[in-house]
Amino acid sequence: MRYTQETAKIMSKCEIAPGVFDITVLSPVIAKSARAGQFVNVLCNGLTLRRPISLCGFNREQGTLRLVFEVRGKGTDWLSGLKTGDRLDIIGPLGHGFTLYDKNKKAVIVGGGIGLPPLVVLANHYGENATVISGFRTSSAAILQSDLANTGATTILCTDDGSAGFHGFTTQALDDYLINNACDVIYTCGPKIMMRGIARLAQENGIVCQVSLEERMGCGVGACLCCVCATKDSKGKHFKRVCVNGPVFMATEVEWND
Amino acid sequence: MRYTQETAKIMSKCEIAPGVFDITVLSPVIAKSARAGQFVNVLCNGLTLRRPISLCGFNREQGTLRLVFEVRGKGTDWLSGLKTGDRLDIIGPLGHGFTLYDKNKKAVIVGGGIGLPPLVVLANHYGENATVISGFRTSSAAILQSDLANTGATTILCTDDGSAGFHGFTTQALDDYLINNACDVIYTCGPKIMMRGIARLAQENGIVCQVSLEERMGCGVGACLCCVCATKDSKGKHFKRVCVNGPVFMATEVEWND
Amino acid sequence: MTDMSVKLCGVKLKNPVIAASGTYGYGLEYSEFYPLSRLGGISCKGTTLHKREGNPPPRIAETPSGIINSVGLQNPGVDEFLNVYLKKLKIQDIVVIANIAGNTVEEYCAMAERLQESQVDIIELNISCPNVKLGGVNFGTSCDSVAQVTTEVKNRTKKPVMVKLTPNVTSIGDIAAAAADAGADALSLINTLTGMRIDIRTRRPILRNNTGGLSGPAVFPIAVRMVSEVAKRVSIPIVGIGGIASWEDAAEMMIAGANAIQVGTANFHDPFACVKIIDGLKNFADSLGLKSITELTGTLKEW
Amino acid sequence: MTDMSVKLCGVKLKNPVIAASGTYGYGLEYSEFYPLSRLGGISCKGTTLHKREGNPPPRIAETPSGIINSVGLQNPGVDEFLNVYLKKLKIQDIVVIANIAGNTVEEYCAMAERLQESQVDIIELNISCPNVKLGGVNFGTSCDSVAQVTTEVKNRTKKPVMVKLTPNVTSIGDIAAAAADAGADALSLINTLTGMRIDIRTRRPILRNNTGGLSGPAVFPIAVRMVSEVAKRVSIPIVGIGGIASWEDAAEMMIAGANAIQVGTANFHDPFACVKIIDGLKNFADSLGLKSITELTGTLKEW
Ligand SMILES: Cc1cc2nc3c(=O)[nH]c(=O)nc-3n(C[C@H](O)[C@H](O)[C@H](O)COP(=O)(O)OP(=O)(O)OC[C@H]3O[C@@H](n4cnc5c(N)ncnc54)[C@H](O)[C@@H]3O)c2cc1C
Ligand SMILES: Cc1cc2nc3c(=O)[nH]c(=O)nc-3n(C[C@H](O)[C@H](O)[C@H](O)COP(=O)(O)OP(=O)(O)OC[C@H]3O[C@@H](n4cnc5c(N)ncnc54)[C@H](O)[C@@H]3O)c2cc1C
Ligand SMILES: Cc1cc2nc3c(=O)[nH]c(=O)nc-3n(C[C@H](O)[C@H](O)[C@H](O)COP(=O)(O)O)c2cc1C
Ligand SMILES: Cc1cc2nc3c(=O)[nH]c(=O)nc-3n(C[C@H](O)[C@H](O)[C@H](O)COP(=O)(O)O)c2cc1C
Ligand code: FES
Ligand code: FES
Repeated sequence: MRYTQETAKIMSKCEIAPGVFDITVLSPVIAKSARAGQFVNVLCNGLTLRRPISLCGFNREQGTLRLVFEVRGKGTDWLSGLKTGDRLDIIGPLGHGFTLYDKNKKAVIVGGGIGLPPLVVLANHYGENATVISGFRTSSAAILQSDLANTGATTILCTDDGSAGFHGFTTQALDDYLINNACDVIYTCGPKIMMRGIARLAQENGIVCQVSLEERMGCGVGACLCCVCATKDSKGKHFKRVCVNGPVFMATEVEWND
Repeated sequence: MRYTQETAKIMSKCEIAPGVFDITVLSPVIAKSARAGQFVNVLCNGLTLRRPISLCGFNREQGTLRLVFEVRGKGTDWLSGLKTGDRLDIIGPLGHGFTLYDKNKKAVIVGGGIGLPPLVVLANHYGENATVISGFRTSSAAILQSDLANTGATTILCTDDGSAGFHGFTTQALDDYLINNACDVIYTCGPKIMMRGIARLAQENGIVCQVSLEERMGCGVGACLCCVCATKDSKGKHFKRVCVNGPVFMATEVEWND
Repeated sequence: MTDMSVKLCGVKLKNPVIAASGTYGYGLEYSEFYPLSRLGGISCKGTTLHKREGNPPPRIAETPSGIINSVGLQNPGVDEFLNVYLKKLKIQDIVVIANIAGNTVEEYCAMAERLQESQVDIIELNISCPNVKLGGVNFGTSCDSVAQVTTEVKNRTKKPVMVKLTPNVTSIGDIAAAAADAGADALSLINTLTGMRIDIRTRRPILRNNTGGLSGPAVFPIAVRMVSEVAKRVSIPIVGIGGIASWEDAAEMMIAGANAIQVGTANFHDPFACVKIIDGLKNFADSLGLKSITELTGTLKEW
Repeated sequence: MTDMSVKLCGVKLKNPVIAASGTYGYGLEYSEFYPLSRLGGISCKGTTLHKREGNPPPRIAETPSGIINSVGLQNPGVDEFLNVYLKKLKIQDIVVIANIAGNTVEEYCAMAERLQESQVDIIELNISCPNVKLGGVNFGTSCDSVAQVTTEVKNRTKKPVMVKLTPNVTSIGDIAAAAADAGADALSLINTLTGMRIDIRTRRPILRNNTGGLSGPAVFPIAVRMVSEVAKRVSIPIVGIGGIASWEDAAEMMIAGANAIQVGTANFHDPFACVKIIDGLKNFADSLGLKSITELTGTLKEW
């Protein structure tokens, strides 16, 4: 049985930026087999569909999962109201996560806004060989910067309004970075328009790039074909399921113009 | 504005018999104008329709309402899970309550099971001139007996299985009682079949009888005509609204054979 | 500051929010919560030529995000409506829509004539109530009968006639077009979808009438789809009804093509639903910088 | 101990709970939660003669107590279904229903012939999918076309044929009778109701296909009503579908007239929905002292 349903107890909860919450839940079975880039599907009170949330971290020994989410609508709003000790019905671990290479490879990790959480696990893996470029609207929206720094990774903070760090988009920052630095692999998660820009830069520079996509989901396990994204290969365009074929795809596989 | 919507804080809560809960809520505006036999309509999480619950008591000075309810389905189950300090969305005071006569009149008050709560207010009014006959399946289901005794009323407890008090139905107990005792008015609330029996006894003995009916409700305020019960008068059969024409009706007005 | 008023077949409503027929009585009960003058209008309880006692109880049951009802048009008849209730309503500065239902075309016509001289602002032809045996829903399910009753009623009255459509049909667009072609001044939709609930202990339908009409948030996506479908077929005003419970729902319905909306079941859930929707819509429209709330109507951008 | 098995047009199911087409793929994903052999059966994803890519995303949106979807029959085509998926399923001791959809009567027939020699137990004619342009829902909305496609398919195969009905019709009873008269071995209902949701910020439909099919608890009262209506019209077995999320719902549907039931959207909410429903039904039937679960079917006592 690859998938598990667990009633996970909330061990800690805090608001790390306005409207962004960081919770740790006890979910030993899922934690045991979780991998970078995977997600869980969370049941929210009164709603028919579960909400997919990426693993921002997992601790096999302690049996915990870390979830960082932004309040966007009814489901995440309800989630944000839970307290330590409350229980959450989750299924997981879901999805095909990031492909990790040798730790000595130079990885550039580019995250935008609430796309950052799944990337923390990558920074952990590559440590000092990772450079994390993260972009936010403004300084107060910035999250997870110390978590990233603690992995030993180099962090480059960008803000759209220049209120902190580099004044501009992550694509510009990546462009600048690649001029003077070696890079073996790029990982990205964030708004689609950003990922498309990152994917283009990766291609121009001939660097492997993995992107983590989002799509509205039904089952979350591959059965319903609701969550597809357009991909392409030599035979043409295909719809693949974000929940099992992804959420992580090779950037070159994604049909960005859809 | 006769009706008020209040977000009432739960001041106390306890389980007074298995599956029967007694809560006091702070609802000063409703408490101010509440009268015996009226009810409030309670919003339950996730449900479209409110649930009608009778006032088991109200305290104008403290601005509180007392609600006693039994878990019967989704709504009451949710209610039973609330804690002191939680808030409840209620509208009220609703309905046409009991007509009270002079305190010196001899009142017999007959309640069955979860029909008892609204009758406590009557016992309070008539005090030593009240006799309360209450019936339950079994002794462990008995509720509100000390509340009733504290009003000064004489209490006659009946159980269907004889596990406490009189072994038999409240109708028998009333029948016996009326042989040797004076009675000016009878009030009753409980299962329809019981109220029908009480109404018949009242009629046979020529005693005024007020009954508190239940029906599934939509609006609770008289607008939707969902909650009707069959009544009769010289002109024939009519459907009247339990929520505004009742819940209290004269027993003679009710079309029992419907 | 957005102008919230809308015109519905020549009648000016303060705002596009109307209380839906059958859920709001004659408004008097809800005037114990807030002044009725806050509303854009009220569609009164379905009225028949003669007094009706309606169906036996239970008349209502809860369903997931909805309810089913089988009131069956209990009402005091058109005369008492005019003499007692319309008078009480008309002193409250509110647009009044008379919702009428008949067993025959003649009954509809007789009522329309009776209303002609009244202070009623709009006549809503309820050809879609599923809870009466004769006529009722049958009128609403065929293009021919819809056209016929619409034409006949239009011939008997100068009041604007709004035809209320049932969703229990294969093609709501065809029915809508039939009503519009027959001269309807506006359309309102949807009425309830026929449903049933059963008590698994007793194995009896919960409603004494066996079936009832489904309303409430559960039907909202169906209503939005039907309104958008009808908006493509007709050019007369549309009043969107069905499951609207928040200002967001109201906005969605207007974007789909509604000129005004009605709120029914939501009143049971929250007696202040109508006023909350009005206030929410106003804030939304203000924040968008709309001159008039009518700018929302039919702005749907289909893919 | 109640015997939970039921017979559906000659095929024995362990219990009356079938996973609904399109919500359960070919079962392989859910076999990562529990063994598929627990189920009464599985209705596979709608299959077409040729591979289909389906509609562009987004394909799903949440609605009150429901969802709308516009997958549009993405599937690998009947050959791959037979060669790859049916094989994997058949080693798991489970009754397999092939749900087939065509653009033309000929396509339905060609698929039925292809399935004739396969290990498929029952063919479910999906004449009601609202998400394809050609054919699809159109077949399901007229008595004539329902009768025609049923007759033709029956002529090409000896497998039992179950016709799946759309609720988007004026009279489900008439359509059901047409299918039964044309030789259907069983009926399954309901498929989804056409609905729409709009993003009020962008004013675009949430689904890229604009409209989608509504399913989930919201539609349950409509499904129960339709099943009870159809049960009065036909004497062939009925599979009740629509909004079933608990064993109580399953029992209600059976009482209304269903011989078996399908569970769709509830799988998304709770991957263990089917097995919880099976266990709950079993306990209920045991507590009632039923010899066979079939004793529930059609025991509705109308008022
Ligand atoms: C694989 C994956 C991983 C994700 N990881 C995270 C994460 O770690 N942190 C985080 O904050 N968010 C994450 N998201 C986005 C998150 O799922 C949505 O923000 C959330 O579903 C919104 O639900 P809601 O009820 O608050 O919003 P509503 O808008 O009310 O949701 C309505 C429906 O749309 C769906 N939906 C809305 N937005 C999205 C979206 N962006 N992607 C997919 N479905 C959506 C919901 O699931 C729901 O079905 C992830 C999404 C996916 C697909
Ligand atoms: C005027 C009035 C006063 C009442 N006072 C009390 C009280 O003081 N204490 C108490 O325990 N109960 C009281 N009841 C009954 C109480 O309203 C129901 O037990 C409750 O609504 C059940 O809701 P549920 O969600 O738990 O059950 P469900 O069966 O899930 O409810 C489904 C629907 O049926 C309605 N319903 C179910 N049973 C009844 C019923 N007996 N009467 C009316 N509607 C019903 C519900 O309101 C809801 O709309 C009163 C009912 C009425 C009409
Ligand atoms: C209890 C009740 C009674 C109704 N009576 C009528 C009626 O008399 N005439 C009518 O046209 N519609 C009637 N309706 C339908 C509503 O006006 C409305 O079309 C429907 O409920 C859908 O809207 P909603 O989901 O906002 O309730 C009634 C609905 C309910 C719930
Ligand atoms: C995502 C999704 C895909 C579906 N695909 C099919 C299909 O391919 N063929 C079919 O006959 N029905 C299909 N259906 C309809 C379901 O089988 C079922 O009839 C409907 O969803 C109602 O049941 P439910 O409320 O339990 O989901 C689909 C439903 C959903 C939600
Ligand atoms: S969500 Fe069902 S296949 Fe991905
Ligand atoms: S509940 Fe609406 S009239 Fe009584």
